[in-house]
Amino acid sequence: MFAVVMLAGIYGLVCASFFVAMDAVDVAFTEASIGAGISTLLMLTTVAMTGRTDHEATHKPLMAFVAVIVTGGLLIYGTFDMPYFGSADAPVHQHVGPHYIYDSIQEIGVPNMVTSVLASYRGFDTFGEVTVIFTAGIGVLALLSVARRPEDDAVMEAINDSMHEKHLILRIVIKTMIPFIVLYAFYVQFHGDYGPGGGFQAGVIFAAGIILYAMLFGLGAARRVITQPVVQMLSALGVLVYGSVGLVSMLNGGSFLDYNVLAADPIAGQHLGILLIELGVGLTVASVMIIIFYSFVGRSQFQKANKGELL
Amino acid sequence: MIIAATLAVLVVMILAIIRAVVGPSLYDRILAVNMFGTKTVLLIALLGFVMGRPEFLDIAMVYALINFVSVIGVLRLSDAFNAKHNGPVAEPAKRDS
Amino acid sequence: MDTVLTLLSSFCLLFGSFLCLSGGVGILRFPDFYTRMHAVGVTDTLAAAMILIGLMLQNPDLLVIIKLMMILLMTLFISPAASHALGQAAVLNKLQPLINMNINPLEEDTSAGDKSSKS
Amino acid sequence: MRYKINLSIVLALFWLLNSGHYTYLILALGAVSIAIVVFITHRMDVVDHESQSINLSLTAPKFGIWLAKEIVVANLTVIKHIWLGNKSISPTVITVKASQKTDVGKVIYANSITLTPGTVALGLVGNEIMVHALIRENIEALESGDMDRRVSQLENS
Repeated sequence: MFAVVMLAGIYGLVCASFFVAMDAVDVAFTEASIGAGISTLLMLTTVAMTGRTDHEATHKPLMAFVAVIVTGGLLIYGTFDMPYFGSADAPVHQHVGPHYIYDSIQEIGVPNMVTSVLASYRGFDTFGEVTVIFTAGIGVLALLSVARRPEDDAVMEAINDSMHEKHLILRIVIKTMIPFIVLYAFYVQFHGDYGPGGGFQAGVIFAAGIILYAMLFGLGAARRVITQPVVQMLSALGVLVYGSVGLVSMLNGGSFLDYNVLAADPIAGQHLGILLIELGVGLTVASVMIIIFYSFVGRSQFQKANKGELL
Repeated sequence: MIIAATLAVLVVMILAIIRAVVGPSLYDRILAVNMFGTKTVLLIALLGFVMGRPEFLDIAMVYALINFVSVIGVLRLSDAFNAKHNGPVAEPAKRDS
Repeated sequence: MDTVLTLLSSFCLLFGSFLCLSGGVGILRFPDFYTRMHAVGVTDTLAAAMILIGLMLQNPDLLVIIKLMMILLMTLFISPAASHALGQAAVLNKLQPLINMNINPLEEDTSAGDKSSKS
Repeated sequence: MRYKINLSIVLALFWLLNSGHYTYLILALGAVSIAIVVFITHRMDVVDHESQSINLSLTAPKFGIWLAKEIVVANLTVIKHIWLGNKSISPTVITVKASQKTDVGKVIYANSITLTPGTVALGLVGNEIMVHALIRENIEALESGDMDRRVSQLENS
């Protein structure tokens, strides 16, 4: 099982390199942080919760393999109907693509086209995505959150102390790294207009910083730094910020999420709108990631505590 | 030259994957994945130059960070798995002189 | 001046590629986990440094050079910590190192192979 | 407090060097971000003498250059042995003493050992570092204590 998860992590890395090769920087960025980093970790925690060895397979692996081959073959056959890669008369290049590419600088005033498409032209879709993430956070909370007892915390404290002593090198290196990781998250957040980056990636990097801290100093310590109620509130706040930007633009006489009316000058309005909604996205993503991590790890520690085999 | 370096890094990545698949121990795999990650950082930096878009470097930097986080995470969790077998630190072999 | 820079950068890149490839061969060729760590160490330190320096010499843009330097510093800062953590975990879980195999061939049978932690 | 100010300065440099966009808006956002980061790290309690091992002293650059030279030499040795094959290596595990007084010093020493290929620090307990070496010559170089002395110098000055 472990090996499978590791290979999935490698797959994430390969994917991201592939996106880089295809010039899709922002996608690669997201894949790098989410696909290769966080999801590997979460899968591992899941494996830790459910047990490392799988049960005896009850179905025939050969059948599954054949099914996969057939489906894959059909899908590849399906691609024959698609226009050739990079062909100029593909439907993608006929529809709104040229408009986004050629006019976004004048209309939005943001050098990074992906950001303007994501946050402005497709603002509604992104709002939906943020809500999905928020819902996922709520779902995880509903399924996995456990009532914490104070004595558990005390036991965990003891373990974490031993972690410190055992990992002197890691402790010092990580202590030095954490401020830079967190600041880098903010940097990615606010430079989404100019280069690859934006709320999604920033949120994940921020969460990665916190997760790093939690892994070394223990979940209890991380929960004291950023408490559960605060994260829950922040995740809701993110969606709220996003939504309110839309509402304010409606109040100012535009349609929902039409940033042109946010300021006197349409470009400035777009700029402000994108900044704000990216902030909302970042808040939600970061806090939901942290919530998921807290719940997963808290749950597995809870299970272990119940079995009396805490490390 | 950059292309040559890119190819070299790609080859090394394939070698690392082979090691990750072959194993044999869990730590070999983690080592291979870690190496794969650091090579991806290089690859992205190189690709940025091949494409003439040096802002790729931001991604390379995030990679370096995320790679570190996941390796530490994997180790932490595998530590938890193997906790049962945990004993005193293995005796270092004496230098035979 | 330009030709000197180009030459230098080509040299750095080629040397870095060679080091990288050697490390890759090493990770396949060496007999056990601990020795493989050294091969990875090669690709993490000098190979990465050479390739990144080669790239630095190619680009006149100060911002890019600074970013490359940051990546380099970060690699040099992170990689020993990661290797150490990995090695320590392996030791704690009693993965036996292969020791002195060329000096005392009799020991080879007893200490060869990875005894613990099948994945 | 001194550490927090130091940290803020370093973070500000980090931001400025990375950013490349020096408009008022971005600079203001940067300042706010740094404030938040310092606040979070304060709550995490990670800002102290241990986390600021970099600005140790003026001898640090000298040590860096020496270490770089060592790394190059060690790399070439390891490469040679990779191509010579398994017959030429003699993996060994020993423990060496670290004579540094502080934790930071020991960590720098252990990391320097790991950074030079051919030797990897496997464990750091008390002031003993367990080292795995690829070939015997590496061990001898370590046992001569050159690196240990230099790291101690770094710590004292």
